[in-house]
Amino acid sequence: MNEIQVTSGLLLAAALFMLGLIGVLIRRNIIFMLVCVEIMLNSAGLAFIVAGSKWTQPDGQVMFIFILTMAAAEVSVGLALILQIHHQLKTLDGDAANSMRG
Amino acid sequence: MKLWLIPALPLIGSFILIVAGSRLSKRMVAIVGSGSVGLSALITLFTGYKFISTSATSFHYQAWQWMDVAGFSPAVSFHLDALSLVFIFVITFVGFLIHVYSTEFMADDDGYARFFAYLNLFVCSMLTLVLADNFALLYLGWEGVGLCSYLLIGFWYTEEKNGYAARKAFIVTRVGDTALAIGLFMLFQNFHTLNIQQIAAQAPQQWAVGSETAMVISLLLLGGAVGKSAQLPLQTWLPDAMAGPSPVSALIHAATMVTAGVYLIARTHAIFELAPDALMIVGIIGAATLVLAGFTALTQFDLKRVLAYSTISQIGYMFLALGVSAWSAAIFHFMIHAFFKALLFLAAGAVIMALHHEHDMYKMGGLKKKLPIIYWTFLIGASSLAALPLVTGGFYSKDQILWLSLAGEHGNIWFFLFALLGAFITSIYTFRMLFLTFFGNEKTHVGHIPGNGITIPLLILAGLSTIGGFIELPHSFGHFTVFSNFLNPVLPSVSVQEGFESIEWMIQLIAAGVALSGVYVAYIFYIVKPGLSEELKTSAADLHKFWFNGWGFDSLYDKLFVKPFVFISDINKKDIVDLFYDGLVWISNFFNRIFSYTQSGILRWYIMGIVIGGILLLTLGLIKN
Amino acid sequence: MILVAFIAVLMIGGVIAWITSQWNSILSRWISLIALIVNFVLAIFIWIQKPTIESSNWIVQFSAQWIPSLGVSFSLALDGLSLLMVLLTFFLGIFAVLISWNEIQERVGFFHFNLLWVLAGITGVFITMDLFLFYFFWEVMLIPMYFLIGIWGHENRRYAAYKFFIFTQASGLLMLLSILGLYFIHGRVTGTFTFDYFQLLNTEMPADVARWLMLGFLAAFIVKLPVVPFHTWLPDAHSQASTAGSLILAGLLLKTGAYGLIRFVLPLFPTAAAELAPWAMLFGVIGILYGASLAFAQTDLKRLVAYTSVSHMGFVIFGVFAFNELAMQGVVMQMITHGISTGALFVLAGTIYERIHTREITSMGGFWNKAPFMGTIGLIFVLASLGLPGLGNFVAEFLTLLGAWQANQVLTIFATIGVVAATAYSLRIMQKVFLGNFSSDKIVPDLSLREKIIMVPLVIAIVWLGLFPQSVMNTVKQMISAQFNTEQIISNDTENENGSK
Amino acid sequence: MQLTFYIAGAVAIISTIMVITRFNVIHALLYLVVSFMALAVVFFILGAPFAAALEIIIYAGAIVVLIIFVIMMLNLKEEAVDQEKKWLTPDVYVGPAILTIILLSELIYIISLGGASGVVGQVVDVKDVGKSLYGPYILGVELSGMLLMAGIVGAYHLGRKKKKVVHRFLEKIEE
Amino acid sequence: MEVSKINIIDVLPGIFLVTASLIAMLSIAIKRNHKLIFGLTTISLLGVFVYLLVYASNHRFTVEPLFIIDGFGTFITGLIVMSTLAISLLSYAYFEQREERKEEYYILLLLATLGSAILVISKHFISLFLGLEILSISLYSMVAYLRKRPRSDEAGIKYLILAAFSSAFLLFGMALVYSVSGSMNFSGIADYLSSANSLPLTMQAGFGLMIIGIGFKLGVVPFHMWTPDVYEGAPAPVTAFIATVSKGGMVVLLVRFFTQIDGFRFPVIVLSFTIIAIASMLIGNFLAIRQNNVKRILAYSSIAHMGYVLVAFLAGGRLGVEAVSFYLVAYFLTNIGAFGVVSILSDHDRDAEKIEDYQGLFWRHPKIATVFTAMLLSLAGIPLTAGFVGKFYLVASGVNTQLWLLVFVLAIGSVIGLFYYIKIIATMFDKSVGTETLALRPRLYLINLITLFVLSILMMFYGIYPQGLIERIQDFLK
Repeated sequence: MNEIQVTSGLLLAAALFMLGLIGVLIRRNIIFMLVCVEIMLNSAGLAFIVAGSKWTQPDGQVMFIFILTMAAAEVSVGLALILQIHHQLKTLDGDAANSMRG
Repeated sequence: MKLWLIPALPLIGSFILIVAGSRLSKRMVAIVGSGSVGLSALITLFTGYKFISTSATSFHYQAWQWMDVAGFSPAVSFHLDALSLVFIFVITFVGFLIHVYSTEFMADDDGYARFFAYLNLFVCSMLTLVLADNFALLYLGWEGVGLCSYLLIGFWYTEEKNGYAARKAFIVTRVGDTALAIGLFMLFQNFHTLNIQQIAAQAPQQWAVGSETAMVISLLLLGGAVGKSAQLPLQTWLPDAMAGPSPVSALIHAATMVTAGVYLIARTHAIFELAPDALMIVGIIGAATLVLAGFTALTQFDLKRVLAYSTISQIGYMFLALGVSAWSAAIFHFMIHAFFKALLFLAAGAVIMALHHEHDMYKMGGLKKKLPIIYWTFLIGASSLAALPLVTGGFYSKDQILWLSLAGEHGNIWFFLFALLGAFITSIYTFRMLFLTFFGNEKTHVGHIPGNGITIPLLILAGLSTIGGFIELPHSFGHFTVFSNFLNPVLPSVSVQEGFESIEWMIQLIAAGVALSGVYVAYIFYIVKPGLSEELKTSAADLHKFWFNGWGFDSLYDKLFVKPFVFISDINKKDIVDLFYDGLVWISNFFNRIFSYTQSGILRWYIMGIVIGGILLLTLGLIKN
Repeated sequence: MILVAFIAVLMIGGVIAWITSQWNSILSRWISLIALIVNFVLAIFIWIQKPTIESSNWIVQFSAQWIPSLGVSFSLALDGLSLLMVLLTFFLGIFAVLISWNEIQERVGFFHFNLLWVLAGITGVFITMDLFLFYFFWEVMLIPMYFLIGIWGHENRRYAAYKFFIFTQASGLLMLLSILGLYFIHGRVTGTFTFDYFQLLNTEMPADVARWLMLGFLAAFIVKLPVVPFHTWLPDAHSQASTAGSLILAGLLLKTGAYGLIRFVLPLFPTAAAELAPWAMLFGVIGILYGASLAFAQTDLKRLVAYTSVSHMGFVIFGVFAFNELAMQGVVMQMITHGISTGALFVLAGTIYERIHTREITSMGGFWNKAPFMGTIGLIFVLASLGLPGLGNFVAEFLTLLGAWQANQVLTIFATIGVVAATAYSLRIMQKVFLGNFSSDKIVPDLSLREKIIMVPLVIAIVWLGLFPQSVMNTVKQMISAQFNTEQIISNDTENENGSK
Repeated sequence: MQLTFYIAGAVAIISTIMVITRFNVIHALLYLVVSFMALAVVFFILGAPFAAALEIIIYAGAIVVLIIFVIMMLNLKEEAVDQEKKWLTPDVYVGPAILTIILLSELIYIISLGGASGVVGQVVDVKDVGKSLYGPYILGVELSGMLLMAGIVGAYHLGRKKKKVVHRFLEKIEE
Repeated sequence: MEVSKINIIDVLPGIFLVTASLIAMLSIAIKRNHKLIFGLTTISLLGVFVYLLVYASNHRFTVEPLFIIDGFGTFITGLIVMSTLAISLLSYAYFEQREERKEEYYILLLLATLGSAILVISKHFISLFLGLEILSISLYSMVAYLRKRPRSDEAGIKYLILAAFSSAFLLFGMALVYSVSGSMNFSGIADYLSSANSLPLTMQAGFGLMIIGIGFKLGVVPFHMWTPDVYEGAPAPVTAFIATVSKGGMVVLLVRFFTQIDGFRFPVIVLSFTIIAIASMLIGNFLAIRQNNVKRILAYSSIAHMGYVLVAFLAGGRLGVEAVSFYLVAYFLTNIGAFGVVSILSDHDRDAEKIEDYQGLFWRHPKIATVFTAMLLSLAGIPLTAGFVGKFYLVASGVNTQLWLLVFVLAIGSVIGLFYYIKIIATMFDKSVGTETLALRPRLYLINLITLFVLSILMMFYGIYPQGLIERIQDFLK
């Protein structure tokens, strides 16, 4: 009974994913949103590693690395944008950025 | 064979007047207008002579094939037999006389050319109607005369009420025409042709007497006839039609067009004879109409309206005659009626013109001296209308109807009594009219003294309405039957019920007595004791009003058909169906608003949307699995 | 090739007219006039020269590859019906150009471009024998028509144009679905995927499928026709369009619906159509009476005339679904005569509008006094509209009713009552516009020479059709009797009986 | 082994909960680092030591630091924390929380029943990963380079200091 | 496994794009020159296209394990490259009028194109993901490229958060699929599925989550909400890019993935897509009818159009793929044309997005108005335009597989769509007011006009004579 079930790993990933999701939903601060999206991406990476581990393939980890890359790139662009927005609107309120609607 | 020229000449005349009328001088217009009809009349004479001299049963001429579709192949072709000969004779001659009359009567009118154009077109249509060898062409003429009637009633179009009268005439007759059209559809369905002769020949073979189809078709044809001839229940248009110029009333609304119904029934007598019940209805309609219209005529004060109601009443006689299968009697009365009624209308027109368009009889009077020729001719016409015995044409024609309504094979005592009552009323209102107009004191100054153009046609017509009666004399009077013999190849003669031959002279005596007593009553009321009629009027005011308004038919129809139609049309002016499509637009906009609400521009909202979408997708998967 | 020429002349003419208008707007008028006259003469030429129509239905045929991979060909053919419709198109087209001679003063080139392209689309609809191409032309005619209404229309043009466009498009899409359904069913059954009309005839399919497919076609046609309750685009479009637009709408565009019924619905789905017949006839009658009632209530002259169209077109669907040769001949006649008479009434309304700048009949009256020529013309077309014998419309309506009587007597009675209603609304035009007292504050000159040139041929045409309709009927006879083989036998019998004249 | 996994998992979950509920961004980020580290442990247990290392180096090291840099650049003050307090009210989070719980329970149901059974824990070491990366997935690596380039170019363009920022802002107010 | 020489030739288009972007970046480092970069971009794009034109064939081969290069992919790659070329032609004038630094845009444009091109040839989750992310990350910056505009930033951050968010879903879904199937290769998944009797629940959930990611990129309901905001905020040429290249790439991927795994065996998936398609067609159109911002109208219309495409996608089969291909061509041409008009009319202050900006356009700039009219009519699916044939094709494929409900909704959607297309057209032809007092004073560049002209000619040509293109597509799909 020292083995870890795949389902446990996936459930952990799912739980983290949902926490990230709830974070995106409830936080109005754009930085928080960005962070929570990172959590979601990370948990997706966890899921890949669980799956890769199940099949004893390196592919899961490879995917995780690419996710990592993407997360880094995304965060950098996102932060640059946040800087911009802070300059423009003097706030980081996601709800405030609603000049386009209808 | 110049048959086609008879209708074509007036048509050409009309065409010339329409196209070039405004550029022609009045003289030229008169020449073209009356000349074309005159020529037509001449050709009619010539044709009639040839017809009689060759003792042919019919002449036939086909101008061209009108249509030819799937067995429906009416041609523009004319068929002349004794019946149509009588009709074209009356149409062209009376028509010509009225044209001549009009050249003077209308001389001061702006629409001189237009008037003659319409009149010519009318003559053409009427001739087409009676000469048509098939029902389709007959229908063309039928509608054509309706059109001309419309145009001529509304001739003085600047008066709005004339336009309405014209429209009423057209629409009411069209109701009848609809019935006629449906009758034609049924005829075609049964015979696969609309050729009148073929149908007449086939009908007795195809149907037994009393056949239901024959009955229905007869009634539908009757519907057409009733509309055109202003019989119950479609009589309401004719009095209003008096809005037209007097020659129009004379020609169209007295002499010719309104008798088209009589012609139609006579023409299709083969079908009607297969449907005795329908014939009975014809008779009933005739009897009822003649009495109803007579009573109404009693109460009118407008000279022309009296004549209009009298026309309705007289056509009622014709219908009565048709109803008892007294075909030639009906046609005989038609002819005589055409003469004297045209005469009366023309004379009345002359009176009205002389009195500056005064229509009210109570404002006339004493014209006997001022307008002697008019008076005398009017007197002749009136006597004929009242059927004063022996010397008037009307006596002979009406007497025959009275006699056959009792003694004819389909006759009965009720018809006779109605006819008798009608005759009595007729002579009352006729002489009331005469007394009021020409006797007593002068109430309006006479302006225009009629010239030759007016008097000569009057004289000729007076002559005709006197002499005309002598071509058909009853048994008791020498039994001279040129007219019915002449018509015999087309219209079967009527057989008299047994036992009645002997009392014919009695009937004649009664009829003569009734007519004369009517004159006497009128004399009492309007010459001897002028106040009496007023008393009567006030004592029975409601009845008077009821009769005056033509037994309330107008208001009844108004409430029953016109008002509801106009009401429904008006409330639905904006088209209720459109609401449905507006509703669709509204729904679209509603959806738009709802969905637009989701596009709030708020980021978290959009994320929520995605999450909800995800939940839905997963739930769907769970449910379906 | 002559069929291609019909379309090409119009399309190219349209483009040239547009281009030349940059320099000279009169020139573009002349160009479009000439293009139409050329086509009209060509069509007349075919009519006169046509080989004996008894031999084959099809007078001229043309076919070329277009999108072979989808089974679409550029296939045109002309039979009697098409020929008549094409003749009518060019005939009315000429007057559409003439009537806009003075009325249209801005964007003349673009106007004529649109005008000619509408006509090209209509011509295409009438002569194409490929369902894809048919749909193609069906839609092609909408856009220019949209512009004709939307740019040169009256005050409420935008709404009207919208409505017109969306109604016709929506129904057209349903037709597209049906066309495709037919295409695939035929393809599955026979293995050849084609849009060719002749091959798609007699496609075997289950009854309920046929019913649905037919409804798709029907949708497009009854909206165009229009049948109540799909008619509400028509009064708006007709009354808001410029005179030429109304003329084309009433005279031609509605006819495409009728044409579609005859050409496609009946031959492609004979049994399904037969099942539907009583209902279709019922809707025809409703249309006749409802349109008449609405026409009677209108005070806008063009709107009034528009509703008369609804009423008159009721006869078309009524007759089409009577399923016999008589009614069908009546329908064809109705298409032509309605085109002429209603077109003429719209032209008349346009000329009146040019004079007094209103379409309200309450502010008209007594025009006969000042403009007797106009009055006479008006009278003639009013009479045509109420179905007076001697004018073309009578022949049409009489034949339709006569034929329909054999199919359904109760409904025919009601349809015939519609004629009375027609009298009521038609005479109302006469009464309100030409009769009555002339109010002196308006200047109403009589028709000008140009307007006479438009009106007189129309009058001649309507009278000619009323008195000598046989030449027209002969043209379509072959086509119609091919559709009603069974009826032919009956009619032969009666012809023998009638023949002895 | 199993116990370690569950403990690490629990730490990850708890610290993540802390991340999303903190009002102060820096605090949240620190919890985030904890969460990442716990995950690194999980990775290790799952037999992915390379991934575990990267998790710490890149996520906890690079990314979080980057975020902190930006926060410092923005110079967020105490008001920001108050602001966060104001924003995070029950009416904001109840709805989303319910939605998420629905989604989570669905996922839990699916994952626990849905046939992804099996055991994990077999080590796939750096060598295998490296072989795989520079073997079949070499083009992927190249592409990830392009990905980073896009990110860098974008960040460079967007993050460049603007000269007329204040002016623009005022302009916006004037509107 | 070594990368062999033949493989390099196979992926040459990609290498070409990569090189071009690298050179562009280097040249910026040396000297900024808008014209130069622009020229470089267009030439390289043209080069790729010519290469594809000359060497491409319907020969089908794979570059294991990531890519599959077949006729379909090649065709769409060509389409994407040409579209980018057209967009870059339009971009030049657009950015020339703006004071921003312009050069980086082209790097991003090339990279985004690369991402899209990778999407269409990928046969593996990794390449799918990488292609998607290259595309997305380039787009984040492109959307927010005009820093002068607050809306641009707003759109950028919205797009970024949402795209990353949906990417997370996609990734999680892929992970679930991978955990069940043991392969990230499409063919591997297909193998697994063909051996499995039914769809395992986890896998189904994985597909479900993937659909979220894909659906987001396509902008279909209910993942569509970003579309109007991003369309509105992004610079007009970028909007054109998002509307066409970005979505097109995803459509192809979707088709490829689900065709390969034969996902239509599973009613759940079909049902999901059916609901999505219907919702997109209806809601997209409904949203647009009272909209007064042209870019937003086009955004909503694109939602609906993606719904239409899903009809053909669901129809599947050869005809379905043909329909999708043809429709994409028509849709690309039309949308680039439409946004081209928007960008050409924009001045340096703002984009020409208000409907009032188009008031009476026909009387001011008849040529541009005519082009726009043609494009709108094509979107509406009116004959003589490629959009008509495209829609016809879609309906045909739907009818062929008897998706009556879908085609019926398609028809209804098209009708609702007429409302707003016509609204814009009517506004352009309405001469009544506002012709003098115009806020926008765009500078018209010849190059733009020529591009638009060529686009409309092509659009009309394919509308009148689609045979050539159809043959081409059929050729490639063999």
